[in-house]
Amino acid sequence: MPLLSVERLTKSFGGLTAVSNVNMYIDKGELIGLIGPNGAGKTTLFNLLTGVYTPTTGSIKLDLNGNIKELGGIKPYDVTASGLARTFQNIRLFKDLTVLDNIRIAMHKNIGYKMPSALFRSNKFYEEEDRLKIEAEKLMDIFSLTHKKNELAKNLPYGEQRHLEIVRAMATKPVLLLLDEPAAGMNPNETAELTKTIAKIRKEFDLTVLLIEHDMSLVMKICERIYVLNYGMMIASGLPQEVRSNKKVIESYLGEDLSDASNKKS
Amino acid sequence: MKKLLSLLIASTLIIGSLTACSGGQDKPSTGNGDAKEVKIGINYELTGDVASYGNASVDGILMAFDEINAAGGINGMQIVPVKIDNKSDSAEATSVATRLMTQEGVVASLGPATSGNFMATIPVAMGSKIPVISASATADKGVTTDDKGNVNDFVFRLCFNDSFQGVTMANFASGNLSAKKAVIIKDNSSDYGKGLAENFRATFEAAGGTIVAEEGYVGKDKDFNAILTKIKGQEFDVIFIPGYYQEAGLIIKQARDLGIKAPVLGADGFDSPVLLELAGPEALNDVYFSNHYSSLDQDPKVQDFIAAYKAKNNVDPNAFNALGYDLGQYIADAIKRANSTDPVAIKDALADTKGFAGVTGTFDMGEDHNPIKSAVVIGLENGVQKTSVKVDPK
Amino acid sequence: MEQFLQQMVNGISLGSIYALIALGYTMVYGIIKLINFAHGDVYMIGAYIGFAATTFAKLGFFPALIIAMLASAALGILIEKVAYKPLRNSTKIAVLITAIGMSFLLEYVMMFFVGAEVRSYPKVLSDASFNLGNVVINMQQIYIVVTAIVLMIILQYIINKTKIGKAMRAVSADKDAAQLMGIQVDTTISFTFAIGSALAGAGGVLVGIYYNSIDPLMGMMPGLKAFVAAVFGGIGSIPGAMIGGLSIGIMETLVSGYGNSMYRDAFVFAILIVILIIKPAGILGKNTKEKV
Amino acid sequence: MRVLSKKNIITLLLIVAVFAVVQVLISVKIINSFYEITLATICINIILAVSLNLVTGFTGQFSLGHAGFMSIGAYVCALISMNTDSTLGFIFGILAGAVAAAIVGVIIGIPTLRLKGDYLAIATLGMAEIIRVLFLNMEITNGAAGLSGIPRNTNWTWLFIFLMATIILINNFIRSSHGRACISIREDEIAAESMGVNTTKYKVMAFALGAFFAGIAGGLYASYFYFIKPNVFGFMKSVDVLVIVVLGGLGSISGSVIAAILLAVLTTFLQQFTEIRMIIYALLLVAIMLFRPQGLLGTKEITDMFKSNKNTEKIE
Repeated sequence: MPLLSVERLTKSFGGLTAVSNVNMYIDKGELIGLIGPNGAGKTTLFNLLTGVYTPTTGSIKLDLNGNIKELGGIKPYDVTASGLARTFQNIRLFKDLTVLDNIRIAMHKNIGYKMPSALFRSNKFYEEEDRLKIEAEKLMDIFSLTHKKNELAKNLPYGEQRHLEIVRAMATKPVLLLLDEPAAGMNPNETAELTKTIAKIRKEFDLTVLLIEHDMSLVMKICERIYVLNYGMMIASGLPQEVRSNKKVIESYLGEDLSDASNKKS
Repeated sequence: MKKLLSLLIASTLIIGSLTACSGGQDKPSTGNGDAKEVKIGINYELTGDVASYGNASVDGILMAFDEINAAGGINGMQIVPVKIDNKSDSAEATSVATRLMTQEGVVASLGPATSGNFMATIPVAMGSKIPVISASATADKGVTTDDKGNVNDFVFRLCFNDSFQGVTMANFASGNLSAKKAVIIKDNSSDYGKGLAENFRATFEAAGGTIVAEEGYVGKDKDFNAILTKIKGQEFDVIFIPGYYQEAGLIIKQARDLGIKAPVLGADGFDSPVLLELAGPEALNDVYFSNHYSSLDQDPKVQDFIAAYKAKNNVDPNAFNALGYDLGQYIADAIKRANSTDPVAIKDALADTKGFAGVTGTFDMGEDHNPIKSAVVIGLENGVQKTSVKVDPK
Repeated sequence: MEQFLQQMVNGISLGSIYALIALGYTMVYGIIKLINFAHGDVYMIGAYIGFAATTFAKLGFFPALIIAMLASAALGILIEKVAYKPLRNSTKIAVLITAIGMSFLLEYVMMFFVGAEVRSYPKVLSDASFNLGNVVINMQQIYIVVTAIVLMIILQYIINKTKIGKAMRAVSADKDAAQLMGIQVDTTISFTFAIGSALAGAGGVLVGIYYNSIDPLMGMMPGLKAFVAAVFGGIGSIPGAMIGGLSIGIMETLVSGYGNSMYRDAFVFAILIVILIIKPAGILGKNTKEKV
Repeated sequence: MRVLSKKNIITLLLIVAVFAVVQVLISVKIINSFYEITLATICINIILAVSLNLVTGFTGQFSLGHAGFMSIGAYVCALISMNTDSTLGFIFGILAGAVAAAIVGVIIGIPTLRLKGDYLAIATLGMAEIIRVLFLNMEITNGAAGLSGIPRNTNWTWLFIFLMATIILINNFIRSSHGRACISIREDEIAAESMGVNTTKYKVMAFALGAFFAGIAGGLYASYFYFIKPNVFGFMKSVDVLVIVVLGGLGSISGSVIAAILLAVLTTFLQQFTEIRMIIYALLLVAIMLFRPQGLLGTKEITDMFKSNKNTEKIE
């Protein structure tokens, strides 16, 4: 069984069906792209996977070494605890907190002391806080954010904010990382940097990644398989080159030549 | 970091307390001094929920002080009132009392107007050995005596307690009006309403009557139609409204509008010209309430006070004004008799009062620091006092 | 049955007053998302202006009502300009504290000038009552209900059919976008305050006449209850405020009439909490979920 | 025990020193009984403000019902210590009151904390009103007449102990993983949930902890001021506390401490302006919000200011 299998997933808001009967799977270790034009339902699908929305029908199953868990309809923090972590399309950092605190908050679920220890500062509290700090610094090292650990998140440059979102998601120790338009608003240099980063974390943390992109250059370049969503329906899936030549996909992108589209920067 | 935090807390605490201190370096000069003036504290509800009672009482007190000062003061000393607002808050009343006694050097403190706030000042008075007197704290327990029944030496009041008025009106209902069934509509947000209601119920039931309904409202309510409609469907002979004129006036008006004709009974909380303004003359028939005095009383003291108050304020006085006025006279009288500004001597003079003739009646101060005075039950006809029945204390 | 009908009459007239105040609350909240705690005090000031107009200037009901509404509208604009406008980009809680401060200010300035004692209105409207069966209806109750309904209809018309109404809806939906579309946001907000405050002023005069009793702290509890009514009906919705006001009035009456009058306020607040939990947007409000 | 680090021991010594200094000032009557009352008011208000700050300032949950929790603590403590008039009875009463308040906090928090912003504020206001009406109608609380003759088993020592306990424990909480989880809810609830923070749990935890300390403040109040009645714990009391928190800065413990002291000094000072004190108070409130809407310290602690100075020095 794949790591994540989505079956007949549907979400309607009142009369509007935002995601309709979607099937997909992700195997362990893969890097999957999810593309589609604006308003195709990509973010809704993400929100369903991460527990922000409750599915109308359908199921989302996570298989952790044979231990199968249904994710549909459970709370976002339970989804995160099960091993999914995400970033947001419009950055949602804890703006008025430091880089270090942003990361430490994401490590919260792995903390090894209880409230009384916190109130009365037991030895366990100090040990765990030390461990947390070391782990956080390790993560910051990887993303070369260490020198900014006491900066407020809102004071970081845009590209670093995007990076920090990924680091923060990594801090929850996920098995599957969901990135929502990580390259949005980035210049080519920053995008190239990001591409490297994604490759690096995959290798270092043995991670599975699902990536949403509106624009396809990044996706085509690094993804192993691609799903294409339009009007809430999965219209195509397969290897990048298969998707690229798929008629439905081309139509959904208004007949644009996809090689053109992939050169454009949004 | 934590160190600095606590250092800061520490220093601000100290600075805070020191700045508070620096404000009051003027020495508390309890009494004596150069004997040209005597400071009397006024600790009243001038803002907040019950500001109208506090302000009315202070009006009366200051009127008395002005008269006394104009007439040459007490044994040649001018009275200097030290007026501080307690925001209708009991903790603030404690703080104000402490300030008056330790800071301002008053020889006695008047008020607060309501029982709860007055009670909050009692431990301060007992500790500082400076008398406190209220003209309107009516609660039975915990005012002039503590919970074990011992008299609080430095605490006095000029008004009836709740049980006297509650009992008086219950007896009036079952005796004079031959009522068998009564409805109580009480001010559930004041200790006054609660105390009166309890005593009325006990006495009325002991006399063989039944309370068919007990309803409640909270101060500043304006719409009583719901509870009145509810009781309209029941049979009863009288309505007892333990509460103040501000709501009682509206209750009476709305009751009469709904066609409820039963006699309405109340206590000294009814005594205000505002009652007539709110209810209108047509509604104020068959309304009886216990009070300290009646405006029908031809005693020149009463008539002079009413005339003087009216000349000054352009309205008739209410019970708080009259009681406040007497309170001012009473403390001045005690200081005069003590011939001293020593609070303990004043306390003794207060306790040893015989035949003090005030607007609100002539009284002796009882052993338990409650005045021994008779009440009058006033009957209204078209809003005007028409009858008065004197009720002596047992 | 008669008693029930009588209670409904009581409830509707009480509810109409809550509705009048709630209308102003809901408009202001709808447009700048502020619980305008000073709103209840504008209602109080309106009552005093009406009092002055009828008592000292010896004016009749309608002139007094108009004067009170105009003066309240001016006061509303003034409060908005002085206290709320400079804080438009501050945190919600700072604005709320300012609103509470304004509320104290109005209450205690009035208390300073007119004293804490209650005042009563001269009789400017007939208080004759007539009987329908055994149900007593007071003419003044009819005035109140009719005034509330008429004002609500006028308001509904202004909001839905006029240009300024359209501007109000636009600003309420998205202030920045409205600005970009050439709507004068400041003027629109001022106008909203003016209308809301005028309604509160009208409420004050009606209450003064109906209950014949006004005092400087009279706005506190009705202000809170009216806000409850606005939330109950669905904040930002004009018919919602009307329904909310009537519902709260009727509920209070029924609790006093058939339950225990001492738990009346507790019951109202309990209902509010239950409504908020099961339908947070109120009866007629729209549920909006934050976009992720 | 790492809690006994050198830094913490110095802190402790400083705290003891402050206590001793004030104690000496009290015993030589430089702080007379009037200032002692002001001091008590300050201590109680700080406890209230710091505990509300945990809920509103740090966790971002807007509460207008803090007086409700205070009243639970006050009544429970008053009733217990009236029946067992001893220091032990008092301590037990305070703790029982605090626990009762915390339990009510959990019961009320679970359903209402799903609400946001103004709606939560109104719901908590309603809840405090309900508590007040219950106390007004209960036999054991003596209704509107209130409870009088509550033995005064508290003094500067106890006030200071509870004050310091509150500040230190809440400070410890804020600076733990649990506290950071609460802060993340204030910053961005959706992001916090997605980072694995069980938002409901931490909101309720902050609410209950806030209620617990409000209960302690209530117990101290009842014990210090001899007398309590339901009307003391009305809407105005909640507003007073909120004003302290906002004035000091949402999310700043030292801000709450400073604001509580400033306001107490101001109130004391204004007592002599009987007729216009509330007008001045209201004007100040509006003026402060107009000129400094983020409060005196914003989200900073006073210690942060020293720290940032030091940092810049190093860089230079």
